[in-house]
Parts: sequence; C-alpha cells; structure tokens
Amino acid sequence: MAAHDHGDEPHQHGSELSETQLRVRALETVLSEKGYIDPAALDVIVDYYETKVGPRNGAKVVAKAWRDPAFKEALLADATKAVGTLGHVSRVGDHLVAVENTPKRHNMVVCTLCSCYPWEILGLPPTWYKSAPYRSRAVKDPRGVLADFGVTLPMDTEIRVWDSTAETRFLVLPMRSAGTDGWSEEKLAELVTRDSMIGTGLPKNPSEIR
Amino acid sequence: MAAHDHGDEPHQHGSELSETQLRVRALETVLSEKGYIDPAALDVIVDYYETKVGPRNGAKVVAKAWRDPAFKEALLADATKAVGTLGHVSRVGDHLVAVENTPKRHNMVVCTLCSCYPWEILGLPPTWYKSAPYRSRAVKDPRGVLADFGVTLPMDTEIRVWDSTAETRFLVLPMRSAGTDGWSEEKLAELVTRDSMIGTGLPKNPSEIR
Amino acid sequence: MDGVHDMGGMDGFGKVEVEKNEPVFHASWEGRVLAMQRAMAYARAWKIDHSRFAQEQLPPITYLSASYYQRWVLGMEKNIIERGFASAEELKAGHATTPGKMLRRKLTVSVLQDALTRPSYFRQQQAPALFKPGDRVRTRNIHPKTHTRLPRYARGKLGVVEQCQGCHMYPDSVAVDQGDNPQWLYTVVFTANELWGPDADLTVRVSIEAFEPYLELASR
Amino acid sequence: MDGVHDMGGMDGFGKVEVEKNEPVFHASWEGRVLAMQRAMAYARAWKIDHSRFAQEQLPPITYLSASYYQRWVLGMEKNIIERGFASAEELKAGHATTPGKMLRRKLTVSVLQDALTRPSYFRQQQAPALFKPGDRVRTRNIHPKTHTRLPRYARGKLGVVEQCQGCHMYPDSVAVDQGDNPQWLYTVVFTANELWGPDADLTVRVSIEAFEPYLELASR
Repeated sequence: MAAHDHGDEPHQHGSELSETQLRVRALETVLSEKGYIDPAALDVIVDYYETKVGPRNGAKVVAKAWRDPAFKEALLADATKAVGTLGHVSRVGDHLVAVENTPKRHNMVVCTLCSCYPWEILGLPPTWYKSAPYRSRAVKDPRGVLADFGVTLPMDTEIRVWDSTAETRFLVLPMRSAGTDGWSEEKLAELVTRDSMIGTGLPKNPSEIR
Repeated sequence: MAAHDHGDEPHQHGSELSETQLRVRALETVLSEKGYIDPAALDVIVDYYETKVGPRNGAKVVAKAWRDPAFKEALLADATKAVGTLGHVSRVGDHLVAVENTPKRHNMVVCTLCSCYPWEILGLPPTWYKSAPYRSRAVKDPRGVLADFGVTLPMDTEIRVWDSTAETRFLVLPMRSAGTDGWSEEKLAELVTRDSMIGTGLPKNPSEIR
Repeated sequence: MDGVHDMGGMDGFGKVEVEKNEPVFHASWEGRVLAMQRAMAYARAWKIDHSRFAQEQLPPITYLSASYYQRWVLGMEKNIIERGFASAEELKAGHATTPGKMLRRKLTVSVLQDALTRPSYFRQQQAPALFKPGDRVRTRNIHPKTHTRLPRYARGKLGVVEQCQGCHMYPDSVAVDQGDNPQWLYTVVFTANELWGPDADLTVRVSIEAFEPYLELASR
Repeated sequence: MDGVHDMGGMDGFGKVEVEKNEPVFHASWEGRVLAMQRAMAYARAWKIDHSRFAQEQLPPITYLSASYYQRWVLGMEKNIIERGFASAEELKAGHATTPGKMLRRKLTVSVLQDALTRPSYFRQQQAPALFKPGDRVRTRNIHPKTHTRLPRYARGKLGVVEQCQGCHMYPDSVAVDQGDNPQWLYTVVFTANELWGPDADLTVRVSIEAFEPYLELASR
C-alpha cells in the first residue's frame, strides 16, 4: 500500500495486517450481532466492486461520446443524466461532471483532502490516487505528476486541475485517438484507459491494442 | 522523546535507540579518522551543555534586571551587549533580544520551523519546546498552550508570540514576583524558572521556594 | 481543521508510484471494510463527512503511515464508539454484549441495487445564490477547528466562479451534527500564480468546489 | 519547501507534554551528535541552514516520528555524504577508507571558548533598508522548492514592521550554496485575525523575523 511505501519507518507488514484483519473481523462480528449489517449483503457489495464496476463503465461512456456528437453534448451538459440514458452502464447518482480535453486544455482530477473519486463510473480508485504524493502534488506541480506517469504535454497546453473538494465527481473526456475513423464503440472503448479518464494518462493509440 | 510520545505507532524504543547509537558511533569514528573532529573537544562540549550553561544563566540576567533599572534598560535596548557586561554569565553572540512582560502584555517564544532557542542564555531547549504540539499550536492557540502549562492569564492581557524564524533569539523578561522587596539578586534568581523566560510559565512566588 | 490530511501543495512526499496490475483489494479485509461502510451509511448511522472528520482527527503520524483502508477502519471504529453503536470493549472483544440501536433501515441483498447508487447531496435552497459564473471572489481565511472542505492552499485567494453546482448539504455543519444547512456550491478557478506565487507554471489553473460560506465577492 | 516541518498552525498534534526533571540529554549519543554538529560548524563544513534544509528534506513520516536528535543524525549524515566529507559506505562501515578533505579550521580543546560563543549572522549591507518601523507590509506568497524561513501560515498576510534587526545572511541563498546574499531582517507583527481569520483570539499578536525579500509595502 502506497502510504507504507515511503520506506522510512520500520513497518512490519505481516503483523500490522494481521492486527488489522483481526480488528476488521471484530468489527463485522459486532455490527452483525447488533443487527446493523447483513454479511450476505456485504458479500454482494464486495463482488460488485471487484467484478461489476470499473473503468470499463467509463470507457463505454467515453467511446460513445467519441462517436455520437449529440451524446457528447448531453454528457458535457449533464453527465449524470446522459450516463443514465445508457442502460448497459450502471446508474449513477447526481453530481457527475464530464470535462473535455482539447488540444488547448488538459484536465486532471484529484482530491487533496481525502480521495474522492467517481466510483460509479470508474470503480474504486487505484492506490496512487489515494497516496500523499499524488494528493499533495497534483494541484501544485501537475506537469511533474504527469512526468511520473510518462506523459509530456506541449508547454502551451493549459492544464486544469480539478480538486474534488465537494460531492461533485469528475470524469475526464480524453481526446479521441488518431487513426480510429469508423471504429465501433466496443473497439474504441479498448483505447480508453482508466488514467486517461482521471487525466494522468492519454488514451491508447490503435497500435497499442493490436 | 516527545516526538515518539504520540502513541500511535509501534515504535520499539530499545532497538531504535541502539540503531541510532550505532550510527552515531560510526559517524564519530569516521569524522575522527578523517581528521575533522577531536573527540576530546567533543567531551568538553558535552560537559559544557550538561553542567556549564542552563537556565541559571538567564535567571541571573533576569534577577539583575529586576533590581537594577539601568541594567534593565540596557538589556531591553541591546541584550547581547548588556549580557556581555556580566562577566559571571557566559559571553553571548549577537542577536539576543529581551522582551518584557507587563501587566498588559505577555510574551511567548517559539520556533515553528525548527526549534531555535537562546542556547547561550538558557542552555539546551526542553523536549516539549522542540515537539510538534508546541511548535504547531503556540502561534495559533497560545492561551491553549498556556493552559497545558497550568497558566491562565487575564482575558484582556495581550499575548505576543515571537516566532524565531531567523537568528534573532528571544529572552522573556518576566514580571518580578510580588513580595520580594529588598531581595538579593541571588535570591531573586531562585524565583526565575526556565519556562518563565520562554513565556510558558511565570516566576515562582516567594512561598514556593521557602 | 488544519490537519495533515489537508496536503494539497505540501512538498516532500516524493514521486507518484504506480502499482502495475493493481487488484481492486489488496487483502480481503479491505473489501469487508468498504462494504461495512456502505452498509452503515445506508443505515444512516452517520454521513460521509462524519467519516472524513473521524479520519482527519487521527494523529498525524497515524494518518500518514496508515493505508487508505486502515484509515477507514480507524475512522469507522471512532464513529461506532462515539455515536453509541457499540462500545470500545465490544469492538476489542469482538462480540456484542448489548442489543443494537434501532436504525432507520438496513442494507440487505434485496435493496442492493438502490443502495449502490450514490445518494444525492442536493438540498432545498434556503436563499438565492449569491454568486454567478464570472464573478470574482475571494476565499475566506477560515481556520475552523472542525471539519471543512476549504483546503488551506486555497484560503484568502482570488478566484473566478466558473459554475454553480447547485445547492448541497454543507459538510462543515453536517460533520458537527448541526444538520444539512444547505449551501450553494460553486466551481471556483484560480491561477497557479495566485495559489503558488510568481514562479508558478503560467499554464496551470486549479479549481476547487467551494461552498458559498467560503466565499466573498472580491473588491477588485 | 512546503514541508511538514513548517507546522505553525497545524492542528492535531495534541497537548504539550512536559517531562518532569528532564535531563539535558536522554542518552549519551545525543550529546555526541550535538558536539559533532558544533565541531563541523566550527570547521565551516556547512552552515546552519544547510542543517535545517537537510532535515526538512527527510520524508514526512520520518520527520514526525524521529526525535529531535535523531533528525540531527539523519541531517548530518546527509550533509556529510552530499558535501563529500565521507561516503555512505564509510558511514555504514564505521571506518574511513580515504583521507579527509582539508578544512579551514578544527575545533580543539584550546579554541573551545571561542567556538562555544555563537557566531554573528550580521553581514555587510548591500543596499539601504527598504522598510522602517511602522510600515505596513504584506508578506509575499512564495513557495520555493528549497529552504525558506517564511512560514506558510504567514504568507500573503498583512503586518506591521516593528523593528529592523540589522542586515543578516539570507538563509534562502545560503541553503542552496548561493552565498550569504545579505538581506535586511525585520520583526513583523500580525494580528491573530489576519493569520487565523475572524474567530481568532483578539488579544493575540504573532511576529515573525522576516527577511526583506519576503516583504512588499502594503497598498493600504
């Protein structure tokens, strides 16, 4: 886990984790015995996040926006409503906002205060998104952060960082990869990486998926 | 050590300290072998800080200022120079500044960025002075810090906090305790606590030393 | 509170390290913690800003050393104990010794679809919005001892309202049990110069989502 | 740099804990570290702001977890290695494998009285002082990636010059080996309201020691 990776403290992963495991087991037992939670429902929730929701949901939305100008317009106007029209993607709650990358402007999303992230459309956030290096640097040195991801943007591209300090959640609509004229939504979706929808990456090129 | 006392991490004092001991021994050996340092001189320095310099030096200065209006005036005008006239106290370098407590104003000294402290006049700082709780709170909640020391000041007393962000060093000149008319410097000095010269305490009352 | 959680702009944490082929959970307990949190939120045991505030109050070394889900565990324990859902002794022993409190609802398999959709944070407006897109605003220099969502790096700074995001429940009130206290929410944009000074990257702009009480109309 | 060392105003560190009858040193190695630091400073191996900057660059968890003298050890090792006084391998092995560099002077018993007096940080002025007591100034909103002595809590804030403390070596330059670059130093006073907002204690004022480049004349 990234928070442990600074390497400056003598953490003992083994014993710490098993202590945490025991605490979590105790929590679940007590909350169940109190009647607050249903372990069977927990199983389904875990399965949902492990297998049902993830960046593929967002990729489908992006691919559709790339092919369908009316959908793209609707998405940028009200992402919650637009995504709600796609039955095959999950229903999303209010406050989803899609922000469009253009040749002039690149968007990047962070949550400096905790780790807010558009779970419903991208699944659970990766560890780096929740880490102190990302949370601290994204708002101050976004080009440096992009360099950590191997991404270099033109020096005159405006970079817009969105700090998710409230319940609004941001989905970056990356620029469509070149050389994809006529591609199907399914094929386009394969180009759309998770990081490209956070703004720390770019979509793949056609050559990268062949 | 205070930095360890937050109690939230499984520090193993024993092994950590011995690791540090080994590192320090290695440092001293290497620096000696390189010819940079003289271990005999180190012995004297350690002895100096352990036995020769300490709050007693400052207490003598304060006691003299309490009895001698001309010295007090000189001290507040240029503390380095004034202290330099006292042969029995150590010579002090430039940049010592004395600040006077009055019924209207109480002074408190901190160094938020590291732990700057008037070594030459008060000796080495106590652990609490170097701790995160003191460094973080003194500039924001000085009355709360004073409460931690059991000190309550009138609500209309102005509190002036001096953040030692450069090489100026501050000595608080506390208010003379009541009931000490005619006392000798030696006896007055017994009333002057270290904390009263930092501003986190008040001098003792005569009853406290009898 | 001005805690170490408020780390936007802090230096010294090093490079962003990306884990290749990262699993959704690194240990099964992480999934259980997340699911319990969802279940307790559904049961309205506490709100999202109570969870955040509980984590913000962890000792700074703990906050920085713990993993994301370890912080969740510690925050959840705090809310469970402080809100009377179980005692510290029960959590320590790993068994309930008294019956649970009544909750308004319970997350069961049959209501899952509903429960997994994120709730809305829109609330009925109490007054018209004070600001409109294009307004120049200054964020207030506030330092509440309790939960706030105005980060330190963006306090006392001049920005421009880009968009109104509707009227939302107000985290600063919710976290201290003073109700939803609905407030207008705005996207406010700052230049990097305004935030980080003259040496900042001129091509960078940063926005925060700012509740109306965080803002005042700028004089110039 | 905006590191965790810059902790003025941070919440969450708890109460100030006072150790009764605290010894000068808690272990003999602490005294040795302090004495070595004095000796290396006397030898002009590095300056005080190099020591500070080295500690500021420790990983935040280390900075917060280590004791005061543990930080000194780590900072000293860093300066010794980076300035070529010994190699990491030598420090690890605990023995020198190559001769030392020439130093301008060496702290021996015979020069101790002189060495124990604190050196002066006054430097020859390069220009007249820009500000005088009573001037209203605003601290600049600077965020250098390197060492600075302008704390975050006092940036972009309106204060009053109380006193000029003379012309001093400038830590921001010294720490990055750009020479003493002498600058005027002022005691600048702020109200607690200016620093901490409308709810602050009206009876509190805070001063910092501010070098001239940290300040600009306030417009009002």
